[in-house]
Amino acid sequence: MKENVVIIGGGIAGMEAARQLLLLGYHPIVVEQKDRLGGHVGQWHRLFPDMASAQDLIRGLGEEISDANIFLETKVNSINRLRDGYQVMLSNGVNVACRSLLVASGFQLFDAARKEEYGYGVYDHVITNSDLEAWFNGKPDVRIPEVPENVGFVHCVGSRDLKAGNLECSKVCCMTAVKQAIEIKEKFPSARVWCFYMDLRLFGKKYEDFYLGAQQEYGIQFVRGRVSEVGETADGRLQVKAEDTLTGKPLRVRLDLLVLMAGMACNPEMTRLARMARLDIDSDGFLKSLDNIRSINASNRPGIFFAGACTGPKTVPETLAEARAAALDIHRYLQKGL
Amino acid sequence: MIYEGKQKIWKDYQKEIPDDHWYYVRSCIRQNFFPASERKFTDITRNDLGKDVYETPYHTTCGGIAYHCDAIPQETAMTIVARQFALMTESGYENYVPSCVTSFGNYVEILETWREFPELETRIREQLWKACRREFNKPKYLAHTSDLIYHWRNEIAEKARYRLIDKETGEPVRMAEHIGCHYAKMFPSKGIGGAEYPYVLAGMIESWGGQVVDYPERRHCCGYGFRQYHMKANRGYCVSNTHKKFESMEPYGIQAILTNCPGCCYFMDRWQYVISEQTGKTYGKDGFGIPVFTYEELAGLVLGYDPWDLGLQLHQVAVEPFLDRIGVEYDPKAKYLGLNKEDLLKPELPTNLKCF
Amino acid sequence: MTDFGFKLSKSSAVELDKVDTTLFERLCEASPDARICMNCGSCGATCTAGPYSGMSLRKVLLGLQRGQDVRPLLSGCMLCGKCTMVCPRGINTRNLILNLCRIYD
Amino acid sequence: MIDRVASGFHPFVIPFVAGMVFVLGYCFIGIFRILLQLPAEDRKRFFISLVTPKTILKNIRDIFCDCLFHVKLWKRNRLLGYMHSSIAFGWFMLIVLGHIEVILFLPHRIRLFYYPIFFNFFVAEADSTIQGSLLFFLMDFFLLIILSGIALAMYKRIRSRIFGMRRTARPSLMNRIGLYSLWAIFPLRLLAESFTAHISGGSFLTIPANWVFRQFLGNDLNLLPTWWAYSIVLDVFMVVLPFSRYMHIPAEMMLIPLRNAGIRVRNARKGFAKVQVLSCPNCGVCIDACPMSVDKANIKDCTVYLTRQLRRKNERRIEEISDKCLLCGKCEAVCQVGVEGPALRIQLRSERKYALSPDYSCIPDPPPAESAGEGKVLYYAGCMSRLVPSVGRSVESVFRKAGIAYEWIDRDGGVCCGRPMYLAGRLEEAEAIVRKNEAQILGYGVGTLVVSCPICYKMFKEKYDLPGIRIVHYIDYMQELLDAGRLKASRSDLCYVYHDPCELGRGMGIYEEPRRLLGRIAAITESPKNRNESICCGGSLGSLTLSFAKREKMTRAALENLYDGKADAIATACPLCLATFSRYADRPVRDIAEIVDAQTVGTITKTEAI
Repeated sequence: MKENVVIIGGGIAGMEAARQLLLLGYHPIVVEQKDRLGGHVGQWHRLFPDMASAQDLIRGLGEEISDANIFLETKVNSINRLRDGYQVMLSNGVNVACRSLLVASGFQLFDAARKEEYGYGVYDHVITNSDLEAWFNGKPDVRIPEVPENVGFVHCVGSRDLKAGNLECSKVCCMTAVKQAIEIKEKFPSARVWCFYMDLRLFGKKYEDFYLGAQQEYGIQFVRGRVSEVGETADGRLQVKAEDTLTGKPLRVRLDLLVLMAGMACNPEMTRLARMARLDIDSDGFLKSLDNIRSINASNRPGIFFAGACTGPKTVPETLAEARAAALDIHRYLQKGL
Repeated sequence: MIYEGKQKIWKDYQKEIPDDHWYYVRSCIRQNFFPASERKFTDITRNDLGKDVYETPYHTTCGGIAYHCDAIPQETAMTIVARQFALMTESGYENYVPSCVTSFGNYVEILETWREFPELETRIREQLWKACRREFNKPKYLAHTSDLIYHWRNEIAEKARYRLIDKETGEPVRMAEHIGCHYAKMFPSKGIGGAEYPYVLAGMIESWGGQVVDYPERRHCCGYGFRQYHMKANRGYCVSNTHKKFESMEPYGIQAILTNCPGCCYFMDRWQYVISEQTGKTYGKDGFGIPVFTYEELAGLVLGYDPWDLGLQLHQVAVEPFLDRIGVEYDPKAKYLGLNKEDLLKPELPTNLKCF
Repeated sequence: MTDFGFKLSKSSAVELDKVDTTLFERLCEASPDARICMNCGSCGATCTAGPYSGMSLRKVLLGLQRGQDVRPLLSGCMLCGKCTMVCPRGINTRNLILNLCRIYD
Repeated sequence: MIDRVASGFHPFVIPFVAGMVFVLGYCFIGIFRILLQLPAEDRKRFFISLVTPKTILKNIRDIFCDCLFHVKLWKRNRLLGYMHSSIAFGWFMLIVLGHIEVILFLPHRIRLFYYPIFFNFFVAEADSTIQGSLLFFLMDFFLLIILSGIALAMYKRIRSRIFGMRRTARPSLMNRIGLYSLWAIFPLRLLAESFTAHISGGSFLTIPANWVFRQFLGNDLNLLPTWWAYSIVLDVFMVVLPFSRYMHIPAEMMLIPLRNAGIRVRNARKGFAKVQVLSCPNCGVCIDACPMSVDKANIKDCTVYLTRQLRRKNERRIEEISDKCLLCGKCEAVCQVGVEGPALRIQLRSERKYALSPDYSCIPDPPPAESAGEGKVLYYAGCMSRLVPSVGRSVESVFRKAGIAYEWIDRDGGVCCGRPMYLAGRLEEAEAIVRKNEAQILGYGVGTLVVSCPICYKMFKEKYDLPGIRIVHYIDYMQELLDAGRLKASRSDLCYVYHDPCELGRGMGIYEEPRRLLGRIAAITESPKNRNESICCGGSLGSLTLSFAKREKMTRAALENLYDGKADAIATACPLCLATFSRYADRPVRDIAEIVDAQTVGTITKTEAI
């Protein structure tokens, strides 16, 4: 009989970990709140830097974990400590005893409506990065004009912002903005695109190429200054104000579409789990790893491990790598126990 | 504009407002600009709505204007405020309502500061005691007079003689609202509707039949700016801000502006004259300006008060086109008659801004 | 006109979508490099003419995109090529300046 | 020898005569126009030079060496030299010998200028004389020489490598016609003379050929068509000549006296420049020499194509070619006729109209000269030196060790020397910078100006008016310090390969001094391409349009030339070469100033110092 490992969260972290645990000879039980696997990436269109299809990634992972036990639309009701493991009660009535648990509960997209000055949900043509990906995936969106003339991207929405309750950088938004700006230019070659940034944090492999390409081939303009407020003009367009910090002048621009790069916020479900399993929460609100260098996958509780964005903003490849590392950690933990 | 989106935000920013028993404090500058507004507030609340609104002649300025002009330190303002609270306490009230937005902001700021730094409150209490042997309780509820009118807007609407509807077309009157900066920009949670999409004035306009029109520079300062205006050299900067607002408003065909701050009402009214002198441009129809009202004046108008009793002749921008639009009855000849029906003589006319 | 002793001042705001960038676009046709500046400021920091005319190619390029008159900055340029040497994006700055001097009107 | 044709005329000479009249007329009009185009001052100088015995001798020598013997080509590659000089000199000799024949045997026909060319047709052998057979022998001999040259030329079309040329210029249509007619002239002459040899006589080539032909062609019917063909081909060649590269033959004869008269390029389209352009033989030697040609895409931007496009008046290409060039001067150094590629390009650049001109009034003038600077040395590092601070620091350190009182004029920024502006063709603007800088330098009141950048050095030497100031590159100055014993040098255990910077070597002719200085303190090895054939580092300010990425290829190619097994490090004497090479070099790159600084100590005590 194969040993159970409960994986909380069926996003890419949970899926990759399940795949690895299957290969290592365990019986992973994936618990997912939603009615589908894949999490945020599952709703994304293309992934930088290779512009690979997010759907293909999820489909591929999904096929490889068909032997795992997957509970969709299921929540964890309680986690109780046993003598050498945990008793996990699920909302579908299933009760699992396991010696090891993986928390892969991910993040929550920052609710852009909370940045009231940007008017998400108030103005007709303000959308988020996530809305844009959904549109790229074919979901109709009345907020996106047929042929937008002027398009703006606002970086750091809900990130690096005390007022939004998140001082940290969400890491992926700069690159996402550059990627999406390029994609917008591909869809609407005549559009003028401005990215409003505070710092361009393009740290990863090939990211700088994207930035250069965005300037060189697509003529996307980068304006250093955070958008201060958005208003709607008489003809239903948006008036966006910012300071061009490089010239020290206030800027005003009329746009047909404004895309807010909503950052990664803590998942409230994760906070609930932390309370149930008595896991430590870090100062940024995310789960606290045992340490942030060697043991990013380890929690303060024996047998409970972390993978992915539940400990902080991560890119897709980082999340996948962490999931693999966590699977190995679990394997080692369980081996040692035997 | 997605109206439901705004409603969602408005729902997030509501505050508890007791229905009765308010200790009322007047604005120091407002009585010079639009003296009837405060008087009519007491009339409307006491007579029309039957509320207990108490005031005492012993109260002073709250110190906010001097504080915002960098003329006094905050501690001085705090001590002044402490005395105001002492007067309220002595009068047996615990709901405090100032008529000035800057006062309101000043009170909120001071109460929040005391909450964060209780030792400061203790020191102010000592200073007040040393200065005038008074003691005070902090108000249980703090509201701005516009909050109260907002609170009672539907009762006013029920008693209203006129509605904000164009008599000719039957269309709602297109109105812009302008909120004083000190109302909620410092403490968004203290204003009805928050800081980005305040509802306090929009609620009145909607309730009385008008249509609220949003425009891009809605949030922008009226062009007073306290110490900016008080330095004559900086007044060009002040009026430029007002100019920016009116330029932004222009395409929307706005028929009137409702304000809740003494300075805003005054400057948005008077600067229209200065702008018209300097640029030759007016923003209303046929060479008129856009009339700017206080919420008391607008409440008074819909309730059927005589426009000249509401002091509307003290506005630079002529209000008659607006009165005609919603069908308010008035005697054009009585515009410049004093209380004793004595002729006050007509004021000198501007070059470009049409006044009648 | 009544003299109030003060005047409306012109807004310093840049209307990003309305500002006339024809010159910049024409420059980009001649020197596509103009688009890839990342505003690091190396050129201005090393500029021989910088202390005299305030020249900084970064300011010139940004100024053109914001509809500013950059001629006073350019006037001191001696074409020495130090900016070419330091530009991390490898922009051919001298050619760009020459092209700009040709098309400026 | 006796006249065979009583009238002294035959219709087949008409094509030749027509061609000759055309080409001579064309050339005379051309000379007249060019002389008119020359500035009055230059024209005067030219005429004076034509009557100055020294220049006359020089002109004759140069024309023989360059036009007939192709001495420069011999030096470059013997086979190439032989190929060119065999045709040029051989043909020259055929013409000369033809005239001698006419003078000797038919002096009354000397006025018919086609006679020397078609001599064999018009004569019949009476009784052979020693004179005649010798001349016939010489005629056949030189014809053979030419034919060998033609054979080589044909082979060169297939394999240019054995002539030391990797790439040659692609011939245009006119050049092809010219080329093929040139190739055809001499075999046809051989045929014509061979068919006529039994009448006119001949020598070791023509008589055996005549015998062979007569074995199977028993009559003289072939005689006339070959002479006709010979004349027609000559006509074709001469008619095509003004429109092909063969214009270089007459043009070079004009170029040599003009150059010897000391005339310089002042306008890229007219006068002297026009003669240079016409003098370009399209040999394509400049293609291999050009550092840009490491990239195939740039081959069409070499000087040979500039002259071609200038003749075609293709303005778009002229602008492209003139802007791209690094102005390293190597094409000029290897050019056998001396086409000044860089000077032509600078002039072409100067034709550009700019809507915006700089205004250097923002640079403040210095306070009036003070006498405090007397005896002091002024050091001008230059813009580029300030980007490689080691150069300035080393020069300064050497000054200190030698006890030299100095001022560093541009330590914290200064005025550019103006050469980059000059190279961009903005001559007036460069002039304005020069005047500004002169004022700055004179403000110090010094007697010596030491420069560390060859770019500045060339500019100071050629364009500055600094009365009473000696302008010296640190190479010379440091040598003097060592000679005077103010510095004591020790030898480095490193072996250096010295890279000749363009502006110092080809630009100023300074090749030996750096080697002498460096040789005193270190071992030197030479790279295959050195001195005036040194390869530009690719960083040159001369190019206006070459992108950074394209320059990289050139830099790497130049470094390849310097990678010598023996060399531990590369030495140079130009801050721009230093910065450019340092980017990609696999071994250390040092400025000679740095090496001198590292290898020397001061010999005098502080009190002795001035």
